[in-house]
Amino acid sequence: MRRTTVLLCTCGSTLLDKIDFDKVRNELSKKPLVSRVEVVDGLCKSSVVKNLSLKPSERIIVAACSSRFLEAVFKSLLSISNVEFVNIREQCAWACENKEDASLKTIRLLSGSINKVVRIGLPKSHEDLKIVREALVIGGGIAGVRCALDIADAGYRVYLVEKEPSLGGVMAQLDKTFPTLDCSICIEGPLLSETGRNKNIVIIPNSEVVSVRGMVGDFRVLVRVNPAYVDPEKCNGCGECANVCPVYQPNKYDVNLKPVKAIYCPFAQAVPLKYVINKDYCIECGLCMNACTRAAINLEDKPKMLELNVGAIVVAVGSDLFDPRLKPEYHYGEYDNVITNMEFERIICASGPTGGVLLRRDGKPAKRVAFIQCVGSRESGQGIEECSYYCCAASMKEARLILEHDREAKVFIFYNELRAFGKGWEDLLYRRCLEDGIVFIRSRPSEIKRSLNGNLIIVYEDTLTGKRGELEVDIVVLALGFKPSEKLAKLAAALGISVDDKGFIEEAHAKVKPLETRVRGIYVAGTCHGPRDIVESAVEGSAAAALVISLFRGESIKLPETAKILENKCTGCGRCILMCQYGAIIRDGEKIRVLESICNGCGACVSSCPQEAVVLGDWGIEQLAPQISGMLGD
Amino acid sequence: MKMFSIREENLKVFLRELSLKHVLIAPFKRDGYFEFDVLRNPDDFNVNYTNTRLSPKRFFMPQRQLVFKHYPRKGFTEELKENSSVVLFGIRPCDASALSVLDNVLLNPPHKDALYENRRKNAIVVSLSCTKPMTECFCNVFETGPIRGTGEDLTFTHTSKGFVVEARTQKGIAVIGEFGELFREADGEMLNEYNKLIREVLDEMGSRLKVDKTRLIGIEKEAGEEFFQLNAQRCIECSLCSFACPLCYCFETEDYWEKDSYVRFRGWDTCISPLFTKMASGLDPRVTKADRLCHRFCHKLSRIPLTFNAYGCVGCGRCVSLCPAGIDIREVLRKWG
Amino acid sequence: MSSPETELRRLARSLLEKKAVDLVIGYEKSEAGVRPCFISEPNEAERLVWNPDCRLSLVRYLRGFKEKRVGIIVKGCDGRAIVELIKENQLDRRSTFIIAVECNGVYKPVKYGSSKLGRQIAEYCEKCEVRISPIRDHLIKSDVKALERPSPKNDGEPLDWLSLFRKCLRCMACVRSCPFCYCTECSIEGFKPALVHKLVDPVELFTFHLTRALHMAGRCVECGACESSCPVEIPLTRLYHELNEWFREKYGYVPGVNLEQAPPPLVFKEGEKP
Amino acid sequence: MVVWKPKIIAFTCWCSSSGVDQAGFEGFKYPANVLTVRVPCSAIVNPSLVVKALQEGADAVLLTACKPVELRKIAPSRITEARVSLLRRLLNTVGVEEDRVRILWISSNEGGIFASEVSRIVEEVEKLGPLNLRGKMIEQP
Repeated sequence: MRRTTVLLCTCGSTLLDKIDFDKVRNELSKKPLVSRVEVVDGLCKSSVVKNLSLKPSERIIVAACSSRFLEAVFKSLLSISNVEFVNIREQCAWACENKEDASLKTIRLLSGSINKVVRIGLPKSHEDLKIVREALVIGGGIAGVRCALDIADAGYRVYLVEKEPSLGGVMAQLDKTFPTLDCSICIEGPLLSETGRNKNIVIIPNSEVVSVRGMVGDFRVLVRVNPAYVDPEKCNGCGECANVCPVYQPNKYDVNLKPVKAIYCPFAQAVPLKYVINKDYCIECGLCMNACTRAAINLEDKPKMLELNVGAIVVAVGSDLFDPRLKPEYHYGEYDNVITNMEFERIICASGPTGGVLLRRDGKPAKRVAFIQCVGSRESGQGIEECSYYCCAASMKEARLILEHDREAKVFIFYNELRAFGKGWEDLLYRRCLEDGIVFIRSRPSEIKRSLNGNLIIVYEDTLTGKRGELEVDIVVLALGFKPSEKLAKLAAALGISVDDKGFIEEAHAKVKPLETRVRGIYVAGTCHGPRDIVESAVEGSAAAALVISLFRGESIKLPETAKILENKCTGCGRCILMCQYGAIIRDGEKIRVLESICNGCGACVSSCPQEAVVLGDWGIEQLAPQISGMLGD
Repeated sequence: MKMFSIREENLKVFLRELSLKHVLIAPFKRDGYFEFDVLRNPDDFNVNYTNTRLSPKRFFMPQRQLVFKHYPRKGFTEELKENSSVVLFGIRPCDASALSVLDNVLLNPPHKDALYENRRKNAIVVSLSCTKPMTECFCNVFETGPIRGTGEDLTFTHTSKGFVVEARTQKGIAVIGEFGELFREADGEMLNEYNKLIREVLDEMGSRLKVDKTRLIGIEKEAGEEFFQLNAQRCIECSLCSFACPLCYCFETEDYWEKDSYVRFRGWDTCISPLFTKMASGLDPRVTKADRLCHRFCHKLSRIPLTFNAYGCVGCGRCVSLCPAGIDIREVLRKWG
Repeated sequence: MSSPETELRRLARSLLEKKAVDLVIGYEKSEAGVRPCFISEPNEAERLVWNPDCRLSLVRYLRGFKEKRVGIIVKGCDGRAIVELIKENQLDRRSTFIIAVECNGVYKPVKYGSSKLGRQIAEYCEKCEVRISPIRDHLIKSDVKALERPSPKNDGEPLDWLSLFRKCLRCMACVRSCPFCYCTECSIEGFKPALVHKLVDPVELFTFHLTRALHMAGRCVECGACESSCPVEIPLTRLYHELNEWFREKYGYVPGVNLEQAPPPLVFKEGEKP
Repeated sequence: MVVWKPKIIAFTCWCSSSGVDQAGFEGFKYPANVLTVRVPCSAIVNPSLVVKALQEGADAVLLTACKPVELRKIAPSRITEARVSLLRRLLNTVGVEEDRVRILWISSNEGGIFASEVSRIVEEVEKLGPLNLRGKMIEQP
């Protein structure tokens, strides 16, 4: 029979005048199943514990201070699983009025624990998970690229899945970055090519994640690689094919403002620098095939499915922007000169459709430009209710770019609250804007009208003065807020992670686990979990990489206790599914299954099962009911 | 044995006297039906009671009783408390006969059941004959009623002129002696009425069910019979038939520990339960419901008779009436008897 | 117009003849009243009866015939039980042919030693609002008028439940007759003596009945199978009804009336008053 | 004469259990007849266990849990809240005072609240008197 030992700690003899240890020892010795009762001094000292010569098979009840202090001592010294901790210091000695009460309470609590510990089975053989030390980063924007590079630099293989033909994301489309007005692609370009060169990074462009199985340390990810119709192994990016291609298409990279051939490379700094064919426009004339000296083009290319086995996943897919058509009062898409800030970035960029000259659509130079802030953010109904973070700084940057190109230009910014909180935003952006004579008007304009000469008239009420006004300008730039796409929700569903009420990916905990999701081993970085700027996205990319690396550094993962379903008992009624707030229990055919990587171990399922077919550690009725009986049995 | 009589109005006096000297248990109405319990007020007793819904076996074989305690540092203590003498008044002859079968099974050396004996040895069983048997009753089949059973110390029979009292055992005679002033010898007129009553009631019951008991021994061979399969479909495996039965005596034990001792309890079990014959190895000689149902009838109608020379059924009709699924032992009797 | 019983027999016969079902579960006459019967031959259909003694819910028998196509005769409450069982993934709707019979209430059972005179409608039928199964393949209308329902009595008057529990024998008839007690290991049967011991300690009857009530809460369709099987006549349905009321008040959920309505998770939304 | 003192079982979740520790640490005294059962989360407490505790002789049962608003969308203690409400309805029906089962919102740093709430509850339970289910279930009236 397994022995049951009770260890009573006097806490450096300080508890001797609070608890009558002799009485406790006598009472406990009378109990069935108790083989040994020891009163010792200082169980927190490892030498004291070692002297007790406890055996791994023993059931041990430790009556001492809070288990938060002692658990570690016992776990590190002994491989004993059946240890029950009873807090006789904080909960008895220190909380009771007198010695008699404290002793009685000690006896009662211990009687309960004795009853409980004998109901705990033999130590379970804890099978640790082996980790696949390879990571998947979904999304090749700045967050994803930064993350992939950091993981790769630590020596682990990274798969970088990007839905577009090239890495780069939004940052690659920007002209300059705020607040320093550095050239955007000049900063990102080197990072991209470093990523392309890195031996540990496998870039998978034109691809999307379809489904994920498995759990932390061992995910199986199914990726669909869409056809590029050009073999990337053979293509050397010479561009001969594009030269002969007779068809033009709008370039997505240039926000559809500049034409490009149907076989194209999105931009000069693209990584990988390979050509692809847009089948929506290709007429399959075959000219490119003739031109290609390396026979890289295959018009019959089919989508391929790829299964990746990775230990961790970082989601850095970014976010969409608000669709300004939803605000009819601004007439976007109807009035040519109402443009979005992304379109503005391409127009003002030297490599853009106008070669960097700000022109109206009718070709006249734009002399008066207005920015309208918070389009699709900070309002209920359309868009998102929160601040989109980047747009005040972005519009101020863009305003200054206009003045850099044309000192005579007049720029107006319609704002609600100007938020210039980042490093250098106040001095390098806002102050300089004021110095440059950019006009800030506190207003959310009610309408944009068009005059006969094609000029735009902004109708607004200045909320500082209360005066209504109309302002005639050449171009209106709408500063769009973030808006998570439906695609993001689909991806989240495939990954098993949750999205918040705005549609962004939800963190495991907003404060202390900001980059972890509800699925262990899946992390999030960048704008897909809320509005951010480039800096924050890069920070999060690096931070997520650090989490992945620390996961990979460990030998194996100690999973927290999760619920388990006893299949021979389970009837499949599904009450546990109904109860689980984490969505960690699913119906899998006839069976019910716990997704261990999602389970948080709260036990709502355990108590919902009428026949205790769900178990979680030693917290079932089988253990707790005897514990209560023991406590009350006097 | 000798026949006595007691006047109707003296019955209450007798009961009051009895309750002063003994623990008097008698049926009285509670929540709409009659149940045995300690009779504190003799006025609660109604001569025209119908038989109790639950059998009186629980006074000798409680549903759960302590067998022993074991203290870690002291050893065993057997829990045989001396019981004060119990008088079970107003038991029906069928239930009294069931007690005699139980005596046969449980008090036969060498397998004497000390716990049963302890409760049974001082008990006095006084029956009151059924003059209006219920529709479920078939005690005539096993000759366990309706007027006289086999386990009583005294048999009271209600006639128009009072009660005819038959002393059946020495214990019974002693009771008559104890309360001599209330009893007198039965006169001829009363005995005539008594004998007529016996005939009438037996005739009435005999017309309901006639069984050739000698053939019942053969049921065992019919175990695979469709009859049991059909009834097994119906059976919901509650243990009501066994719990209500006045002589189902199967028990099980349960050991556990309490505050300062290990304890063993024993209590009623039922062969209808799928766990009854299930062994730790997983082997179960009676896997199907039909097996178990057949076993129940075989045991009562063929095995107990072969071993103890008495039938395991006394025809009280409780299982017939209470079974939620309408399984009826009378069908078995008709089919094989 | 033919009586429900005749219609029932005709339907059962044709179902069996057409081999639309393997088996019809219904009621037949027995010496002591009415009992469940299982009919697989067309000519046996004549045994079927329908009267106010057909009280035991037949739904609990369905789990014994998972592999077969079963025709089952259901009252309103039994139909509700089927609805709940489908929601709990215990029943294949496609292999069950539901013969709904309009129910006008059933009689309280006459048990050993109680008077047979003056048959009374069962108490739970007095409260019943669903007399026809909400889910059905065939409906048989009743030709008799509803049993007289005395105006609900005793409702305000609380019962002494503890003394009712005290009478309990723990024979498990309530559990065994219940359509919803399909657990492989009943937690209150005492296999693992954590909540209640195998041998009944009278004080544990409190835990036994309260646990059962908690397990029935929001599921019980108040068919009265437990109550009518109980040898000591504990009005369990009334207890479970009280908890169903809680579910109705908090979540607007009534078990068994709507197949589309998922059972509510036992959670209070933020701001809701417990 | 032995003065009757109510026995109270308190199921404490991980967080509130460290709140209870804090109460002792800060020197708050509260009645010794409150016995704590530590569980990972209040949602794991099967209502049957509460019933069992009453049956075994507890005069009242407390469940201490994290207040739901502290958490975000996910709050298993809301399950506890609903269960306690259901259980109180049940107890009320069978004639046991519903105030014998309560939920207390205690987080890790609310030891003081625990001590004062528990003291108040003990007083209230003293007013209710002993539950004595064993007596009610076994002895005849």
